[in-house]
Amino acid sequence: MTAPAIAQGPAPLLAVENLKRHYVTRGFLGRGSYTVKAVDGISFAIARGETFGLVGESGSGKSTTGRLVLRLEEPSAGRVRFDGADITALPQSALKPVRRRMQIVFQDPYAALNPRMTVGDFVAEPLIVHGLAPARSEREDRVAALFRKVGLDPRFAGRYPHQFSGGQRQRVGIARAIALEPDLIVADEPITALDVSIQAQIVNLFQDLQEEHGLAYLFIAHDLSMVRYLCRRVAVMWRGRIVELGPTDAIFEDARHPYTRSLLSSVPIPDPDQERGRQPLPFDPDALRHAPDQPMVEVGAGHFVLA
Amino acid sequence: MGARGFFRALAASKAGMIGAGLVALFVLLCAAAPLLPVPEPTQSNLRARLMPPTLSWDAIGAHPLGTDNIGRDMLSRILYGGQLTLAIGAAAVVLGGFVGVLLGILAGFRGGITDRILMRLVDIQLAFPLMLLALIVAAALGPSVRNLIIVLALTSWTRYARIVRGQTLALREREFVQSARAIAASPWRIMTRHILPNVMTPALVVATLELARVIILEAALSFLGLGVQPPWPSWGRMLAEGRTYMASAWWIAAFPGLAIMLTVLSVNLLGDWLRDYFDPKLR
Amino acid sequence: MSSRIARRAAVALAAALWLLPAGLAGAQAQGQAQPRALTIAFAANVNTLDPHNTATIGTDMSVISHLYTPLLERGPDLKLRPMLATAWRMVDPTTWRFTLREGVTFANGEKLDAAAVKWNIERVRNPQVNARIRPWFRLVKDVNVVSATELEITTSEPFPALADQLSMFYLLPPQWAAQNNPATAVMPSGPYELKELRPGDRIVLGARAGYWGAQPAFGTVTFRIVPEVASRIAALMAGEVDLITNVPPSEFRRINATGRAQAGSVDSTRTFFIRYNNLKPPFQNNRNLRLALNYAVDKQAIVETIFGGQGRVANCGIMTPAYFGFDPAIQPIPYDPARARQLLREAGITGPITIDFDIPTGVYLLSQEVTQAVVAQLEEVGVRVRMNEMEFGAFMNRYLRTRELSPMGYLSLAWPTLDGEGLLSFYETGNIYAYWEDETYTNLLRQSRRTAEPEARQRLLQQAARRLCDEAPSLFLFTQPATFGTSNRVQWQARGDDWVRAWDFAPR
Amino acid sequence: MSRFLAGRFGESALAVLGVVTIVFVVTRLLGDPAILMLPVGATPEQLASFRAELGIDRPLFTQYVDFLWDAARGDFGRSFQHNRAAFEVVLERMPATLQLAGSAIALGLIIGGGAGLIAAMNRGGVIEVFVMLLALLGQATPVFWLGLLLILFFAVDLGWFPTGGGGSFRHLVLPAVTLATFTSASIARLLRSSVIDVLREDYVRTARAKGLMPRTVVVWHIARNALIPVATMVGILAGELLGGSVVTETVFAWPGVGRVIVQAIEVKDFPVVQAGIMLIAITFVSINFVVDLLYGVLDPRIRLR
Amino acid sequence: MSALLDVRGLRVRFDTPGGTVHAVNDVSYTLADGETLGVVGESGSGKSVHVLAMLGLIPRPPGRIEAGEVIFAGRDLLRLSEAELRDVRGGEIGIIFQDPMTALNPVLTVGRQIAEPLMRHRGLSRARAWARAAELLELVGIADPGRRLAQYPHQFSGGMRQRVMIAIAIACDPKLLIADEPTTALDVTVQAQILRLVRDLKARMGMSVIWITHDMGVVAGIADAVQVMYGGRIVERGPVRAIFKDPRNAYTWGLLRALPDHGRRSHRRLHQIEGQPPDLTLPPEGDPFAPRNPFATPRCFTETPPLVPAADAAPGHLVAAWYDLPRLLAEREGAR
Repeated sequence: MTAPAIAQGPAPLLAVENLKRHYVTRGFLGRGSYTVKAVDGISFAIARGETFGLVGESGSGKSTTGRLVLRLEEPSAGRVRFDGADITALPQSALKPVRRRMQIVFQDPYAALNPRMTVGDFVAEPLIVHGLAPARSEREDRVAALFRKVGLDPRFAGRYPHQFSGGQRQRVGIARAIALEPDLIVADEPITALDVSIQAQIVNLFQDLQEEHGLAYLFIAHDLSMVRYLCRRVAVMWRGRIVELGPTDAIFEDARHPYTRSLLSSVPIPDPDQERGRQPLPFDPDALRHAPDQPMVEVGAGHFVLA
Repeated sequence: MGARGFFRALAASKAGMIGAGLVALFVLLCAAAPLLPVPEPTQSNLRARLMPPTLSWDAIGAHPLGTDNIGRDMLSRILYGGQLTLAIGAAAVVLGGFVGVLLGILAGFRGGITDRILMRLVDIQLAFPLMLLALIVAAALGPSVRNLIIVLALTSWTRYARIVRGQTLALREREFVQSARAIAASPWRIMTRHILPNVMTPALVVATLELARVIILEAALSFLGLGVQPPWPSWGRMLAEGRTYMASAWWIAAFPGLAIMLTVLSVNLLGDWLRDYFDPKLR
Repeated sequence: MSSRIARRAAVALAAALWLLPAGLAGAQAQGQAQPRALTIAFAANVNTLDPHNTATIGTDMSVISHLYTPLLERGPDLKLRPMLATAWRMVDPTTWRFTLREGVTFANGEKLDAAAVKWNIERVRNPQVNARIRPWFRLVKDVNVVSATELEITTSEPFPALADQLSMFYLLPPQWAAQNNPATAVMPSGPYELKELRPGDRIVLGARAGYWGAQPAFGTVTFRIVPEVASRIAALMAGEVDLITNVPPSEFRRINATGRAQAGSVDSTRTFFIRYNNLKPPFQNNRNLRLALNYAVDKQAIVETIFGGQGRVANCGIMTPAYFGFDPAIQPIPYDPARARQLLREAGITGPITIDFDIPTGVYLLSQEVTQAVVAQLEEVGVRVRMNEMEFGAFMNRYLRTRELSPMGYLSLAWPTLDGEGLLSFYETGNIYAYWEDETYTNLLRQSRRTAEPEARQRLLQQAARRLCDEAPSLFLFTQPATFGTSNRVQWQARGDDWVRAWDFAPR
Repeated sequence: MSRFLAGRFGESALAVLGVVTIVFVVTRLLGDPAILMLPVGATPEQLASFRAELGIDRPLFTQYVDFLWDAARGDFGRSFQHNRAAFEVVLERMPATLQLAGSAIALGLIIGGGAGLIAAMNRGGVIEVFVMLLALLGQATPVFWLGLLLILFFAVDLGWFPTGGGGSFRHLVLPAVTLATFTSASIARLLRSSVIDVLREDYVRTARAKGLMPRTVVVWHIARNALIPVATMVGILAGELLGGSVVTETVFAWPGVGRVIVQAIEVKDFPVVQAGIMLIAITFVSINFVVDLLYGVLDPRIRLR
Repeated sequence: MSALLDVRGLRVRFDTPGGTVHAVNDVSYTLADGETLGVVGESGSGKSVHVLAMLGLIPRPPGRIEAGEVIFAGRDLLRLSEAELRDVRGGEIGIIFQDPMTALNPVLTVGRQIAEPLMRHRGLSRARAWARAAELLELVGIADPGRRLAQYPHQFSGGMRQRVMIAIAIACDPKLLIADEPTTALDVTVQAQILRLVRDLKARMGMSVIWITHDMGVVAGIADAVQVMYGGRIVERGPVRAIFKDPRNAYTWGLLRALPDHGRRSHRRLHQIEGQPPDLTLPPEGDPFAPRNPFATPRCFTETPPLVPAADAAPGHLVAAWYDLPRLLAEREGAR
């Protein structure tokens, strides 16, 4: 079993071991029930200050993975270790200290903010919940500082989300996520819904924050070029499994799994000279079957493939 | 959508404006009844019964809307009757709304067994023919304003509960609620700060539509003898009492009927406009 | 799920919904189309056709009277007249003898003779049968069949009103009744037979060949159930029905103006009053208060305005001239608010008081108008009244079952046999209806009961009525007019009691 | 499928049981039938023995258990008042009620459906304002008032229809129109907003982008989809019409179930109240069961998922 | 190549409670027969609205075409009656929309939805239309078309639905295919398949294509010419290579620079375009991009630049800018 091997970096901040999430779905008119294996036994580890990319297409289980790590969903099996402590079995009430150290930024900046709460209150909420700034004035100061940190004018704290553009809302979401000064942020497709001209702003913000606070990111995305730009290591998910995991350059230049290759060949390149005449590698999903307990094989330094 | 934007949008909508204006006018008029120069609504003069409406002020006692079947001033009864009708309607809507919103949020947020029990309750309530329920309750407890409010609220809570539950189910998956869980906010905090404010809008829309429905229902219950206790009037009761005279003294039934129709109409207009205003798809 | 099945089910459902009306359309409505047809509108449902299981004269009993034969019958003049019994007399204070008509049979040939009458009385008295009218025969001790046409009834104590009581007793065929349910099926001996029974809608009767008496003037009689008064008036004005009762006098002019119908009234035998609860304060031992309220209400104005001058003010009591024992000398208590206020002071009431008033809804003509007018007048003399309208069943429950009647309750009384003793017994000490305990009154009543001699009996009843007036255990209001509207096709001999019978009508 | 049906049936049965239990308890609070049924002048002893005959002097729980046991065997007791099986008393009124409710729904779908569609397709125009104002008025008119007005005008003044009673198609017209006024107003408003929702759907734009004739777009792409929420509404309206047409039944002397129950409540005829409400509840859940199945017809996503 | 489509001065407005949205402002361009035009822009740039407007597919009200002509095959689409326009839509012009999950009617079979335009425009009988629909399904690469025709959209995956949409759009052999962000909602592997399918179909059927997208990568692969839109205006237009290799508008340049370098991993900080997209209810005076443009000249803030041939550029390369981007870039390079 290589799961622990993959999950054991040098003193990882987050280690995920053989994590599973299965849903049992019942058809509308009781047409049998079937199990959806959203996440089906994955393992990885993230070091402090590292940006770890998780890529895959819709339905691959990458977002579920992010939610499982945060215990927003309960895993069916496997464990999540955070800073060495197993948090898988902790009751929700005992999670509070852990939640201070792990936060999430969502994809849709329109759905991620409470439309009935001022953005200032929204950013201040984690401080209140954790009793970090009991005095009102202190709290306001901290919220103002957070606003400045993410590039928002603190005078906007009294406004409601609909008065902001998509990029600004995403900044609000980030301000809330870093309010507790976490060690890890799960960024669940944080730039997908943004216009191209705004994406770069947010990505740069992520990088600045990482430099300043030593944050680790679990960066979930389907935009491979941005993942390549941001992440040191990448895992490729397909149908609930990690099919390939390794250093970014190894994955992009020496992909071993057919799915990874097909994926890489499908990404359009914004250069007519290169893009013209490029043929995406075909990939027949039905031809590929992984046994449930199939181990990953190390093919290079830290480069694993589900053979 | 601050208050200013709300009123600006209201002013821009003719229907919403008419609805809101009429509702405000009715409420004001009825509330101001004691200040207006009208006789007591219960003061009767048998010798001056069934007087037709008149604009002439030198007619006996001057009854602009005429007198009813035992000689009470119709205008006064319409104004005071409005107090009771609107108060009962508002109370029933608030009571039904409170229970419905509470249970709807609980069912939607807690899910599982809580949800199933509450939804079965809704089924039972819906399978209960409400007019008959009202009759039975009134026959068992006797008609009174309090019982009327309870009966009306009973028929109304399911509508809130269903809509609020649906909204809550959707909200529960919304990312800001997930985000609240991610910062370890308590379920109480999530329900009160994140879900409740976001279901209040649809609940408010339901409330306006329910207010209209409840006013109509009060009239029907009065017809079946389950209205408010005399001699204090409500529009429904006045309409029900006046039905015998519809052809011989039209004003006894026509004015309360008109009052009900106009109120229900304007509340509905307001409700429709609110729904459009709050509909994210239209904004 | 197969969509085809579901689709078909949907189509079938839709078709069924539309075929229903078509199916019912086959049953053509009867009514004015046929010559010599009579249509009568009832306000309430006819619940049973079993003459022993109903005491409701206005509907059930009226229909039954067309189908079955009684020993005797009360005519529109409110006098008894022979039916099956050609003669009857009191042999002694506890024995009655009836002579029966010969050769009367039911439609199935069963004889209606003395033995059949005895069987009928025994059916009612049998506790197993649980007949609704069993209380009527409480005093009957024995029934003897002297011959096929001769019958003797003995009672446990004098029962002067037995003949009157028997005028409401209709006779079933014994053998047929043993095998059929008389609630829904009919084996008639009367002038009509059942043609159609549509529960909740209408009952259609047809004249019966082979009836022993005269053939009725109307070949068809239809009773229609129309619960809403405004709809009844509309039906009359539209020419759909020939008789409606309980017409608000305010609508008289409108009905008369159609030229198709006319409205009118006769004095009824039903008197309205407000029952005080004399067993509790404030009315207990407080004659001044009881009288004060009697003075405070302008009964004349109520009769003149609300009833449009129909009916009459109650003569300080509950009897009308139709009753045996009526005393014309007793006069109504006049409207005198000053006297009322004075009496209130004498009653020791100086500050404002509030009295609860229970009012049954939906049963009495114009009860809302009357009670609200009364309450407004009581407020004029400084008595606040809290009105509790309740549905009639709830009212009766408080009145008789839980015995929690409020200090005041709106009520009316009539006694179908028109015997004053029966009517006055509602104030007798110990009667659950009474809410009053007065020894003098009760003694007078009991004395009358032991007296068979009519004049002495009448004197005693008049004395009791006088006592009732003096003590004023109720607020006496008025004798209700029996209002009605008839189509111009018929002439009705209007009557003061509730009976509605085809032979009281004549075609025009 | 069968598991779904069984589960759905169980839920429905539970709802009916809940309804009837509440009815059972509440009716026992109503009062005493004996007083109302025995003629005036009955003595307290006679009243007591009559109560014993009816079986209403026993402990409430015993009555309830017996009631459940009898009901399970299809016996709902004897009507105190009619002196025959209570279920029979109610059942014989059911066709009239179904006929009236069915006509009201059918009329409501035709008139309300048409009006709602027209209003939505003329969004912002005079027609929409006019139609929606009518619909609002339809919902704002107390039903007995409307009924009496219709009687006065169409039956008394014009003589086109009878004032009331059951029987022929002509008898049905006025009460059905009265009830349908509210139904069609509700349906018109719902369908309008439903159509407006559908109009915003991408597939309507697709249909128009295909250059289809407006009729095809309206019927197959708009109305078909807009009707789906109306199905639920019809289920609920049907429930309201079954028990809630008491007022219309009274005004038009229509011999429906509602009236027989109201009358039974008045005289405390418990078996009829119980049987009647049970019948209505069963009918209601059956209709909604059919509506659920109808969903499958209307919406293949549900049928085939 | 002759012009199939000639858009002149198209101006579209939306009247909303919040004010009038200036969605499309004086858009003019021509599309040659057989040309594939990539229209690029971010949300609110007017790239989708302008094509929907010319086909009469924007809701009116609140939408309104204030000015312009759209000459398609010799006729002005904006002057056609609704009935005439219906003959054009789905017949001569086929359209594919962005979200295949919502663009198909969920309650009708796929076969019916493909057959509809055939029956409508080609007057085919139902049976013939279904037969043709089966051929079309096969053409867009859906196996077992006979069975699939009887299925409903929810039984298809996203990519398959988009193929169905394409089958509908090409059913009547249109002269012009408009694809409104057809791959935005799809996964990249599916996107690649769809792109290839359209390329193949175009090669086989010879139609012109307008491909609307916000993804520069997609445009690079499919378009002959690219048109960049911002704030309801065309800010640059030209042959695909010219746009990518020699952008003359600062927005185009910024957009390309904001993408991470492809093909190799670099740690240069991403170029970011500061600020927010313009509020079209209050369109700024002058160049809409000026407030965000580091190269803006004072004139940019007062006067709207016309779309004119760029100096020293490839033929057909047009730009709307008051500044000379290559010179400014060179200066900046020099200053460093």
